[in-house]
Amino acid sequence: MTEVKKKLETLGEDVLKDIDNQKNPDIDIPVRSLSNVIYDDKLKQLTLGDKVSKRFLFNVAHAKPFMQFMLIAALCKELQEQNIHTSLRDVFYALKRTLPNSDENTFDEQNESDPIIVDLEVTLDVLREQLHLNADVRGRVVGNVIIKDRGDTINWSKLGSGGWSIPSNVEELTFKSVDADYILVMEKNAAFERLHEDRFWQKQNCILVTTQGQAARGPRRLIQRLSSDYKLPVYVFTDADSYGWYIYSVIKYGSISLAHISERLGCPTAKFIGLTISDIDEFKLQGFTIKAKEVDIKRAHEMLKYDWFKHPAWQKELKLMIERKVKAELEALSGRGLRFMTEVYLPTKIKRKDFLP
Amino acid sequence: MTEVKKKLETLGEDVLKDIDNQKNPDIDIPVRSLSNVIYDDKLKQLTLGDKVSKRFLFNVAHAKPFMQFMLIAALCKELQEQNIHTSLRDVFYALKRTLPNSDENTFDEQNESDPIIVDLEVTLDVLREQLHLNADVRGRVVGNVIIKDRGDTINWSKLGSGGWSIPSNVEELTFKSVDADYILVMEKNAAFERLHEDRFWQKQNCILVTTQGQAARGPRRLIQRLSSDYKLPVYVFTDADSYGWYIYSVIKYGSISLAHISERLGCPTAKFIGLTISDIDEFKLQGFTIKAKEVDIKRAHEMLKYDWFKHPAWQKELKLMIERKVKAELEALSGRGLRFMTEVYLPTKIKRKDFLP
Amino acid sequence: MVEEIGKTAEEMGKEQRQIAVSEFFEKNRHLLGYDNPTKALLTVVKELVDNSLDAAEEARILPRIWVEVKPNGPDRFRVMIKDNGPGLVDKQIPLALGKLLYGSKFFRLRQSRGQQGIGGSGAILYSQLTTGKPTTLISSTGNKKTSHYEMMIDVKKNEPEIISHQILEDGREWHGLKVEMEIEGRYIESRQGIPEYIKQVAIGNPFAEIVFEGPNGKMEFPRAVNELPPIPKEIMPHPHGVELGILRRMMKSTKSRTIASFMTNDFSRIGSGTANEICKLAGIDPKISPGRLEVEDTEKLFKAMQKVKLVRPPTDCLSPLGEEMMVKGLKKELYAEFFAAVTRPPEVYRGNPFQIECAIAFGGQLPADQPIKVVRLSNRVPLIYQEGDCAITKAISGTDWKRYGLQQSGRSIPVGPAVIMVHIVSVWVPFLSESKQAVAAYPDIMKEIKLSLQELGRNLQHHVAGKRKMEMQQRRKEIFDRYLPEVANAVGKLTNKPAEPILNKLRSIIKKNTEVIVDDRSKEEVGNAG
Amino acid sequence: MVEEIGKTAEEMGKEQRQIAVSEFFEKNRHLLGYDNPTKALLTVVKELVDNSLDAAEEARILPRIWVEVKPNGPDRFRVMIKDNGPGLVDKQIPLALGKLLYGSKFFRLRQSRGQQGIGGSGAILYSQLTTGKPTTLISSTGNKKTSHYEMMIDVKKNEPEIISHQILEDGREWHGLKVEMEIEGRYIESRQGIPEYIKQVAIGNPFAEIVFEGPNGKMEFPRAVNELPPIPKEIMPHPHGVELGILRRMMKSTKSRTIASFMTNDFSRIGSGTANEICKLAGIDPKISPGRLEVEDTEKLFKAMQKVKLVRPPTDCLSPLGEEMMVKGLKKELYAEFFAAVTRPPEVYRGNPFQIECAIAFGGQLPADQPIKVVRLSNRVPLIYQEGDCAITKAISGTDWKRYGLQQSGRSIPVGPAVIMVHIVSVWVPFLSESKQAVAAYPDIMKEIKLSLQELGRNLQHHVAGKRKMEMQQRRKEIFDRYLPEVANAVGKLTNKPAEPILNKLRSIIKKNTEVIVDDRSKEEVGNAG
Repeated sequence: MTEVKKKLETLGEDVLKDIDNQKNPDIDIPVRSLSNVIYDDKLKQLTLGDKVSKRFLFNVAHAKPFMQFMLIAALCKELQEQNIHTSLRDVFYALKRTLPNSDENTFDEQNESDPIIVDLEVTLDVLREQLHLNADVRGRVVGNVIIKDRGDTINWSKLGSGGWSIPSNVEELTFKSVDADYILVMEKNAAFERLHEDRFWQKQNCILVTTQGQAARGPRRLIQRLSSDYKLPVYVFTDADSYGWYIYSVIKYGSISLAHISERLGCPTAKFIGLTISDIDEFKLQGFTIKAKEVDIKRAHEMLKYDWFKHPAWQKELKLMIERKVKAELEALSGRGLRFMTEVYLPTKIKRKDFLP
Repeated sequence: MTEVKKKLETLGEDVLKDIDNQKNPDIDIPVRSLSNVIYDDKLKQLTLGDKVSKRFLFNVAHAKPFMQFMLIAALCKELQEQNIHTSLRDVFYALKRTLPNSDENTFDEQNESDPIIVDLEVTLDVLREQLHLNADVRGRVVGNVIIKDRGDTINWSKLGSGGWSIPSNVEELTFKSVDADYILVMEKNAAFERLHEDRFWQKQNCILVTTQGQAARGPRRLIQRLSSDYKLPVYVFTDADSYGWYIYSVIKYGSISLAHISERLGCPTAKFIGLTISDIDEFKLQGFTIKAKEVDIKRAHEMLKYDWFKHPAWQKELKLMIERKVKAELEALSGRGLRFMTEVYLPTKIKRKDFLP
Repeated sequence: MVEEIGKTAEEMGKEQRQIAVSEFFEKNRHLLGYDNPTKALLTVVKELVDNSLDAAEEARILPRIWVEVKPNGPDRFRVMIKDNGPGLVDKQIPLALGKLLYGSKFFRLRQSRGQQGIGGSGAILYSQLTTGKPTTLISSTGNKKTSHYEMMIDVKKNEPEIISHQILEDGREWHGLKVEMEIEGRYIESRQGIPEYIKQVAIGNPFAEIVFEGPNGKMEFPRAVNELPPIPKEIMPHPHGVELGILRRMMKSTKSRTIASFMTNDFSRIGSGTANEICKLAGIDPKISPGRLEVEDTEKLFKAMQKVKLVRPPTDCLSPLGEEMMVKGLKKELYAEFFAAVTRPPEVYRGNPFQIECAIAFGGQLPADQPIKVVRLSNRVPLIYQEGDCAITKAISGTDWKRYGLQQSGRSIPVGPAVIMVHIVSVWVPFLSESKQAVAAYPDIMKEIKLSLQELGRNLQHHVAGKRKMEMQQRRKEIFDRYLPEVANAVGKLTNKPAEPILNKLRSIIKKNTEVIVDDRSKEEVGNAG
Repeated sequence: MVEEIGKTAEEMGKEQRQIAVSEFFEKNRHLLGYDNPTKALLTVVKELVDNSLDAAEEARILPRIWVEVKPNGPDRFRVMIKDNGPGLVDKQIPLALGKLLYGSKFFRLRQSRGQQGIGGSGAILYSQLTTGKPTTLISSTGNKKTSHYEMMIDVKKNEPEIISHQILEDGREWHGLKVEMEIEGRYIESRQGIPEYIKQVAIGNPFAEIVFEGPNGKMEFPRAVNELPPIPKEIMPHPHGVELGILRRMMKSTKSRTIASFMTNDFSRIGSGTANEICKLAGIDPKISPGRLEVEDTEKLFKAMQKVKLVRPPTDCLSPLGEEMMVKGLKKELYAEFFAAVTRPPEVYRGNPFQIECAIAFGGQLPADQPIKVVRLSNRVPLIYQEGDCAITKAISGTDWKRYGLQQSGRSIPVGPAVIMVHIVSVWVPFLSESKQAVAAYPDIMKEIKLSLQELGRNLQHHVAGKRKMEMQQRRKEIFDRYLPEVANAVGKLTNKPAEPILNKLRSIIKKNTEVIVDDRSKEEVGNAG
């Protein structure tokens, strides 16, 4: 019996014990909000505190999430038994149905089942992947790397224009050969395609990763494994705005919502290559910026308070953004020429070692 | 000079001639709305009629799209000259800026530049790919196929769990070996992952393609090339609702909005494998359906009138949907068991040749 | 232009003359409710039904009223109202109905429906104006003789004009009055139509039996109560309700010899002690003759009368329906699940006693998604028009019904399955116009209506809350019923045990422990692990 | 209980008696506008100012009116109105002001402010009711003698009660009337206050000079026009405006010997040809005596009179302000950028001629973010209360102002920097109540008001559109200025030519050809290729 299956059975037995004793069954779920997230400055990691919330079956406000929690737990046990991997979306659909004699569904939207899956993860202290649940696939990679996955040998430098889609579960892949000086991680697919077409990875001897937005678990774990196994520096390249910078911080320290697995996903050695608000002046991007929205400014104000953004360099950038009410996207560099990013911006930054911590 | 570059220059010269003659410059743009789309029952294709709309520079309502059109044309000429390929999003960002002495942008959103790019395509009668513009990348494929792309040899059966990301431009790839009895195209990534994990393509000796929603050009062209070069039947597998069925019709006949390139993208031999409303009863999915929304019903009413949905079998399905106000997603099959789709539904349908035209 | 030379004062003076009140109202018929054919038809029915009810009540007869409205050509109707009241003495018939501002009720401080002596004669005026035809009046006082009149009104003189008259010694037992006239009108079945009006009369007068035969058939409204409300008594004016001008006039025409006796005789609630107190306060000799008082002294006396503390006016001049009768009235005409009524104690406005009562019918077959229906009654007479201007409507809109369980957006009529009836009872209901369709929103009256509605609202809220609590408990039970099989199944799968026994155990937790399921709806509790 | 034995018909009959009209109105004073102290103060001023303006106009004197309202104790005011009118002949003074329903205007078909002979006497009635004091009346006809009266009204009899009377041979040149009384009232400065009322009087009567001295100081409203509107003429009733009942009465009291001459003499717009046509249509001998006609024949005659085509009633009985005078009235009191006025041709409602005119002041210093101000005038008298019920307000709300350039949500008063004045002129303005504050919304009248407002709206829209067109042209130019460098650049890149000369050529297209840039905003044109 797998460890995960054992944990799921124990969960069931605890509830059953309450039922047998005719008590109101409850589950202790660790709290995942900011109030229970601790930034460990030594480890450079966000970790979860020890606050828990109790969820009761016989409480009108708790009853439905309690039921949903048990449904997901039971499905996960099935996945273990049948050795099926499936997606979050599949879980939602596999469990979604209308309850008898009502017009109420077990789940109405996927955004109802997703957080309960995280509840289950943190409650059992297991990785989602161990539950056989794949996150949505997002992220691509290219570079002089050969890997083995599910018995296939895959050369990341020989996959045509598309690159390799990073799967959600990279635990089982192995690296055959890695020939690179650093890893360049970028938020945007468009930048990735530009650099790929310009063969930046060949010229610079690096690995290019795009997270396509907020980094999913697969790419994060992949970056962490590559950088720690092969001691490769990681440079993160995002828009100059609070959201882009937060993407960087998640890659480096972990996220508030997944603080319970920061140690497996975080990459504390990562550095920030750009864009910064200071870059706007430095690289003459003034004509290609965008007005920051209310939400951007609000987010920046929140981030000013996060322990892991207390470094003066970051405080300066955040304040600059708030003050100038401006942001810049990676594509702003195209305003200076379609190859400005490839030929000027990135080489300059790397040469100068002009990174933010 | 490439043919495309020539066409772009001619466009510029025509406008310049008007300016030199102090006339109000105009461009003739073929109309792409339903009123100018013709269904050719013999060819099984949607094609564009000969209606054009005139766009003037000196007309308050036209001035901005006229300017935007010229900006995009000029950028496309640059792409030709520098031999750069770029994405629609890149075009948007490369051209987005605030006009001097105003708070107006050249383009506010990508959905402003995208239709103008199509305007340019139809006006010049060139493919987007010829303009060096890649559509957003969407769609994955797996199967016993070996191809060559940009000098790389890629084996679709050996790409681990992710499969091969279909690039937007598949014109230049060549097939080295194709070993399959048919192509199964599905709307949803979740179904693709299920079938892939269950090695459906190995067991059934077929090629699996997911379009991940409405089919992008790359997958459509890839399916068309595979099916016509290797005489492979194409079975399309979508949700049982008006949107799913429309995805099928686009793969088969082409779309209203891209009617001008149906002959290069359409796959007239494609057949529809499911889901149908009739399947709900046949495969006991009653418990896993969803109430159809107002928009679904409205869309179905529109489709009833389309020439290419006039076949009695389709009229029946559309009417059933309207009447029962119900729809079913692919994942509804998971309600009968996580492997019901792999082990029961698809094999049954294929064995019975239970397809819709 | 000759006309451009202005008239002199002398020329103007010669043109002046007296106008008869009947002429005035003929020209200003909208003041009496004859604005348009639809409203005119209703007004005729209303005035005559009011008169019939008043007469029967005063004679202590349980009223039975026949109303007929039959079309007679385009926009022409024959209207007939017949009652079982005391009837009219033969010689009184022309005066009572053929002369405007003639009646008995104007001078009395007592609650009644009509007050001004205009209702019946106004209808006849309207009939002759629009059809040129006389009105037929048939009456008997039960003396086995029946008077038959055909009558019009001489408008220039405000006098009855008798077209024909005969007394039949027919031996009939019937007593009562029958009025039949032809008028121009228009018949509608809507909210402001006659059927709705009569239905409201039936609700507000549950001791009356009414038969209505209209263009579209017959409707019968049976009696729900077999006794009349007590007859209201006449009272003397209360000092706090008298105005300075009226006081002066009373002092001139009184038969009392001294100020003190004037006050005790001609007012209610003044005893001799109080009379002396008032005189002392005003610095006036109580023995002086009222006719001799100077203007300044009258004003002092007036002020003293206002200042002195007095018992409130007697309220037996008022006869509210009472809570029981209101509920019976609503019950017999409406299918609802909950009824409540509130009768407030009498209050005083400008020295005139008045009383507010209200009742509600809620739920059942009443439509839930529309503004509630408001039945406005004034001395048992339904008010149909000018709803928006009426103090009753304003008080209902101005009450916060959300707290009592009805929907309401801003200050508007609430929405919900309810009919609210508000009844204002007074010796003198202040209307906005002579057509008597809207109660003036004086603060004292508004306050009382609002208080009564709030009390009614609390009753309603009690009912709704009880219902809601039961619904909530039911809903909770349903929720758990719905979720438990899922939980049992899941726990069974996790523990490799059959689901059925688990489900049974879960259900027994509910059964044993109902308070569990009505548990608080709190958020998940947060504590520290371990 | 003795009371529970009902009264008999005989007992009831004995209680009846006649009510004086003054008693009726004393009790129903809200019908005259004396609902509350605030409104009462305004009503007193309004009635007396109306009388003064009417008298001066009839005497063809440019009116000059002094109004004083001074506090005199809590809730007490002394009101004085003095005019330069013709004055009243000494012996007419008590009757004209001390008797209700006494006057000259009631019987005439001609436009005037007061009509019922109630205004002045009503004010006196209210004064004595609330203060017990007589009213002082001073008048001279310019004959160097001045009459002084102190007077009250005997309410039971509806007769003047003269307290003191003297004629001073003082040799004064003044002619006019001065009324001074004390009343209970409350003074406000808001929209329904006296200053606003007098301002509206000044707007609606730009030929009058008014000086107002209120509790908070003096305001002067100068004259803007130095001539009076033409004096309206009296007319005979128009056949289409007569009701059956009235026709019968006219036939009884006429001096004409034959039906034919009755019709030509006693009606306007009937010649002998038409008279014969009517008789033929009715099947009645035109030579018969009017008094002899049967009820049925009268009805036939009446119907024939309605059926026959007639010239509309003469309209010189109406005297609208006219477009020029309305604009002058608005201009002198409001700072706006645009003024327009519309006077509709006279129309007929129930045979009564009436005429609608309206005017607008727009823009300038008027507040843009509030509902527009509505000035309602009836025969030049501003209407202040009951705004919501008035046909004028309803017509304004019911007009679609969005198309004319004002904001409006649904059917409500539009929002924008505008004052709209609507004036209804008629021999008989139908009011909703005797307090004459709201015009009844009869379809014929509503239609005319709406037509006038639509015409006014088109004028406004023309103005607003012109303004907007200029703004639009400016905006268009800016748009092209903004886009042209981009287009020039792009065309330059496509054709490998420098951008500068292309830009210059593009700019010269605009300069040469401005109509290009005000081109239609049409969608792209669709045609067939080739």
